[in-house]
Amino acid sequence: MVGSASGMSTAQLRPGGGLERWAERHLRVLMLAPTVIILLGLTIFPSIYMFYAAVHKISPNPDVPWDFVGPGNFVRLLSDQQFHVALLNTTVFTVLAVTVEFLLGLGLALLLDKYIRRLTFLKTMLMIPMMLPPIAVAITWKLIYEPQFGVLNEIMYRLGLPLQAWAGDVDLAMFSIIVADVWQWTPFIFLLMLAGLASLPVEPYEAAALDGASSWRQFWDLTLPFLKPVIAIALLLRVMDALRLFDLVFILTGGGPADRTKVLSLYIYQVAYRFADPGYAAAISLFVLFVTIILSTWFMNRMRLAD
Amino acid sequence: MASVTFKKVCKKFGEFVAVNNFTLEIRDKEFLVLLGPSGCGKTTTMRMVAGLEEATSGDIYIDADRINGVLPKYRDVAMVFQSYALYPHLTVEDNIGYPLKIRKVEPAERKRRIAEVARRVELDTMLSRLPKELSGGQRQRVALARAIVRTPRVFLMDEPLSNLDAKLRTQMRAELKHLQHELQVTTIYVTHDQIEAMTLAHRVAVMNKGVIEQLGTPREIYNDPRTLFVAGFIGSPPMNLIPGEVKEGIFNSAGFRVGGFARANISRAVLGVRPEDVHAAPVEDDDVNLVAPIYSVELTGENTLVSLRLGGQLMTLRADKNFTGQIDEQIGVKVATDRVFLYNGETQDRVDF
Amino acid sequence: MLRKLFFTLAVATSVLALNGAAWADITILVPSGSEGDGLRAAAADYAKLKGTKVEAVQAPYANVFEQGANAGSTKSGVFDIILMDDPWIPFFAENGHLEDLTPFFKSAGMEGPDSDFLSKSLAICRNPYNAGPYVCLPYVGNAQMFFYDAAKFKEAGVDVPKTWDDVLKAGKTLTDGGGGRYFGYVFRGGQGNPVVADFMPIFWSYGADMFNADRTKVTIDTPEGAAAMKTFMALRDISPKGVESYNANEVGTALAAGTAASSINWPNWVATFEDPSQSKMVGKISYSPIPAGTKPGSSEIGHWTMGIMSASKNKQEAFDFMVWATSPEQIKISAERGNPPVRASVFTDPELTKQEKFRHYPVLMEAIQASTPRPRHPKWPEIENAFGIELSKAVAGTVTPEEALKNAQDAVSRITNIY
Amino acid sequence: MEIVPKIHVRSRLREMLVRLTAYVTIVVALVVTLFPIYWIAANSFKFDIDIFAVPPEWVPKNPTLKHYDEAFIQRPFLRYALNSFLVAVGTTIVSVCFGTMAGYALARFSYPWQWRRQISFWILSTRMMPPIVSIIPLYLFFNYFDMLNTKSALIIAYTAFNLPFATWMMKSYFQDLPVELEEAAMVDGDTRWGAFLHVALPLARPGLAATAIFCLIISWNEFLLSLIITLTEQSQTLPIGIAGRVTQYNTYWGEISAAGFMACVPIVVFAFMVQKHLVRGLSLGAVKG
Repeated sequence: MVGSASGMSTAQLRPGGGLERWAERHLRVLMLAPTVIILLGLTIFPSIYMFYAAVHKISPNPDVPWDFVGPGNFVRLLSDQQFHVALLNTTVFTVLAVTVEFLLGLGLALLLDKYIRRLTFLKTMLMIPMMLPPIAVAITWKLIYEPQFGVLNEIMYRLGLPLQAWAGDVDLAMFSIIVADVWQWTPFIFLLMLAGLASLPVEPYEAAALDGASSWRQFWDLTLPFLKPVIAIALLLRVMDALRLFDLVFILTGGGPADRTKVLSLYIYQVAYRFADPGYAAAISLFVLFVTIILSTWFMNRMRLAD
Repeated sequence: MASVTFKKVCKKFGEFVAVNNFTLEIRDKEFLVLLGPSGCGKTTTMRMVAGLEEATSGDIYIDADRINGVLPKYRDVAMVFQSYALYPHLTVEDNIGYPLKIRKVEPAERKRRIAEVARRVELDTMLSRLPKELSGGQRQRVALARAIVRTPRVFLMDEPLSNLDAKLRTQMRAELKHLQHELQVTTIYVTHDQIEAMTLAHRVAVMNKGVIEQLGTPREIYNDPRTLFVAGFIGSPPMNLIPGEVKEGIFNSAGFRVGGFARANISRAVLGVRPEDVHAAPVEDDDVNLVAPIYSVELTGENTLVSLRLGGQLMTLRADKNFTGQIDEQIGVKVATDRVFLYNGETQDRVDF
Repeated sequence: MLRKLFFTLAVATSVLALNGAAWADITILVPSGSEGDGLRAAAADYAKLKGTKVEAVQAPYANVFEQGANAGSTKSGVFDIILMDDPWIPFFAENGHLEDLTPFFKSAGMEGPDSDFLSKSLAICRNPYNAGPYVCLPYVGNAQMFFYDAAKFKEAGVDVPKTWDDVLKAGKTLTDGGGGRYFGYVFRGGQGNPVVADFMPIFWSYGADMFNADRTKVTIDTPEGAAAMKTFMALRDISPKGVESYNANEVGTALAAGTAASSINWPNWVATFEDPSQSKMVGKISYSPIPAGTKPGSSEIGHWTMGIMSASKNKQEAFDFMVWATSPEQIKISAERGNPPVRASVFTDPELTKQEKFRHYPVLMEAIQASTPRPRHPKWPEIENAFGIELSKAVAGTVTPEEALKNAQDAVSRITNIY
Repeated sequence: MEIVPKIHVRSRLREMLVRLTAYVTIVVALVVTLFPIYWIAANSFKFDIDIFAVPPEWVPKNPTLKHYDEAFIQRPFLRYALNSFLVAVGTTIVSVCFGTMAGYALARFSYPWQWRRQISFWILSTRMMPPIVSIIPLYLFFNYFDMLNTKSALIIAYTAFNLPFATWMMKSYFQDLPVELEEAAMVDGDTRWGAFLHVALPLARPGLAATAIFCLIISWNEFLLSLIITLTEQSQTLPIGIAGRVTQYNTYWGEISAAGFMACVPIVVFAFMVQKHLVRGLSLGAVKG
């Protein structure tokens, strides 16, 4: 009827050109291939290099051949106190910073969701910190923490509290780094949580309200389970980034005072470039990579993130 | 226009066999309904025609052309999805015109045909709206319009009415039937709703577990259900299926006795009888098949559905709307013996005499 | 949409392709600071003069060593010349990253650098120290000086601080009277290079050194070392809270803003102290050589020197440039651009010394001539790091000074394999 | 009869309290969030001496553009910004293009032997490699191909970190889009690829926007890789330029503040441009992980 004039209603079972057919057949491979090839290229080569380097003693002198030391570099990890310190600091930083960011981000999202859902502008304002170059963040906070001229000590002074050295104080240095990191990355968690909350279904809440569940129970029984996948991915991304913290420490404290803020990336950087010992640096890196992958595999399987 | 033929088609998803050795010929201009419960393979069968799934083995033809492995775009079929699958980012006009645009139909011609189709489905005033601004029934019409804007060789409809409310569904059902009649396009229609199947189809293929249980006109299916599954699936309220035993040609189940099965002996038998073929009778009649207490009485308007307790289960009969029996009252039952079906409980097949 | 994306992609790639690396005739790695800026300006002059394109690659100071070492150990010829902080020279020289300059001098008909260079400046350019062949030429002549607010010191009863005891005495008075907002002394306590750089002069003032003369012993944990440490801790006590993270900048700012009375620092700060847009203390800061301990004070030398990378493909051109850039005329121009010279003739050039901003030149020259280099060792960066950690711990008070010295002794022994 | 209004009043009071808390929190959060940014901006307009004033100058008393002149006229910060821009845009385009295709493939197609799951996991796990780990081999690699100090090298290196993220985000987004739409397009006469282009991509626009802004942020701000790979102002990016103003003897706070502040501006502007997609683009993307 309608299409009688078009001439396309007649048999058209020509299977298309050979190329089109081939492309369609192999689309699942073709679409995945660029990514897989790029990532293979960019990870396989470094990985092989790393494994190879980790079992050698590499002199900074390019004319000295690499000296095979077997597991020597890994054995060194056991007795290297600086490595232990860095491992401990990284762990402390990751656990504390991510926990605080998560609690703050989730809390703010729960409290404010209803009130700023439509205030996109305000939301974006609150997102700004995570968009800034960490290097600029580090420098800003360095100025704020500055013991003599910094804003923070001025506030302490006005409030009649004892002045602190912040990033320069043994006990407060890690805390200062964490505060700067929390300032920058809580918005990220906040954003993800808002996104999660925005997609919550309404009905279960109405049902729960009718059943007389308190807000607390609703949060515990509904919101949290619904948000679980978002929370999981947020935590995973944050932990992965926290483990590789570099810029903040590099600028704010340089690892001091008294080694209290020396984190693994900084230590690897020092070993590889300052001490020009890439073999040992590769061994540390492998260790870090290994731990990260084990942890995240466990986490992703538990949270069923790869499905 | 076109016939669709399945020859020994199988579809496996991993270990799971969705469609098993499926053979069927759908005639030109026929309205064929694939009916079955969810997971019976009816949608998979249809999607194989569309080219959205590939058959694991066997052949599918449209007319004389084998279409296995042919890209969907070259099959010249149109499909209406259960969720309508309207493109949310396109207006009604662009949604309807999409198949034409893909086929590079001239804009002027495209416009003309969109307008024509839109008028036909009464959407001509809504062309510039987005799908989210339409009601459910209107969306359904857009989906329909998109399918008919080009005249495909085959229409495929995947439960197109299931998202509508009851009243709209009845109305759209009629429109669909009329439309198909007018367009004269071979149509495959998938549904789990036996009323839709009965009302729309030229022929119904009842599917279960990947195979066709019975193929026939709605009347054949209703009057002559060949398997236990078909018997139970078709009809509302469903056919009474009473398990029991046949001894010496007499079916017996908890005091319910029906004779006339020659001299057969079946230890696990199921007797089927439709509620309208069961009649209430005074208790004292000699030839009642059963005397039992009334479990419930439901007036539907044109008649009364009466349920009786029979052993551990219920038996339903359709009585006159003026039926006056009370719950727990004893009542006699007569079945129309020429309208009962006996099934072998083991093979699930009908036992004929 | 995707078509647009691909179009953009194509444009972007072509822009990038057009922007591929175009290397100059000579490439020099310099830190991005005043010394880098100076050499950059000189490079531009040289290009104009000789038509040789010289590019100064500026890396952040904290990354220059890493960049150089990376290029050296991968035999990458990206840099022809590297401007090095002097303690790095042994590392680069002994790992074969630097070219021996002797043949170049020979073919130019020279014995070596002329004697107008300060002898201490030349000494560090030879590897081993003051004995081996030249591997680089000095360009920026730095040595630490002692900066103090003479008026405040006078108030506190010390006219001219000659010894660390003087500094301590005046400093304590000033800190006690400062109410937590003014301090008698301030130093670089930041872990790593900073704290080591500010401790070494004190260390030497008490007759201590890191190794004994023939390098058979590490001599950190000695009575001399302990005496230096004692003074260092006393200085810490009169310094502001937070020196644990201070670098040259914080120390200089403290003096410029008038919140601290004295410090060791690099001479570059003279210009800042005398610039009214950056300083409240214009004309009020005095300079002197490093105060004495039990021995005469010795400044720490901190020169920037130019060496030729072994992997360079333009060594002769590089050498010609270096000779040109370190000639008396060029060193003078460099001095005018704010980098301390390395030549006696420039230090004493009346055209310069009569200017206010060069009034510290006599003191600086004296400081350089009385300076000590940081221990020459190819593993200096690692030694500095280990020593820096222990000093930082001592400053922060997480270990006692005695433990710090002992740990430092152990750590340095382990790194250098000298027990 | 008495109890009902009582409950009513109490819950209204509570609602008001919650509302008040929320508004106070918003104000506090805004102040805490924006103050450091204000502070860096304020400092960029002060003379050096005023940056260190005690007590601090909350508002610049003698505003000056000196540091902007120093950074953007006298020093090549404009050039750094251009480099950052090209690298960020290049990385984003490459990552989003390929990541979208890969994400789509992983969301829609089936692969034998659980490969879908394995590949998904592997792609995400490549993001776990600390950048510090791959720097030496990348340096060797780029040195070998004579690509050190090129923007292309930076784009390649950044792609390694952004591609997994983009793939993952887009995969989640496509998984949440109903597959029928693409099937409808195919039955309507499109190829699978056509259905992806004409139907899936336009619908994934919020996801694309959110992914793009994350890629932009990450590559605009990256420091460590750029520190090693780039050498001259031909390819050095803004963070390197900023770090370069922390010199051995001095830290040029004014210039750093000016450059740091200007480094924030483009990203923030872009964020405001795509803000409506930001939460939406993530909401679908993140919820199902």
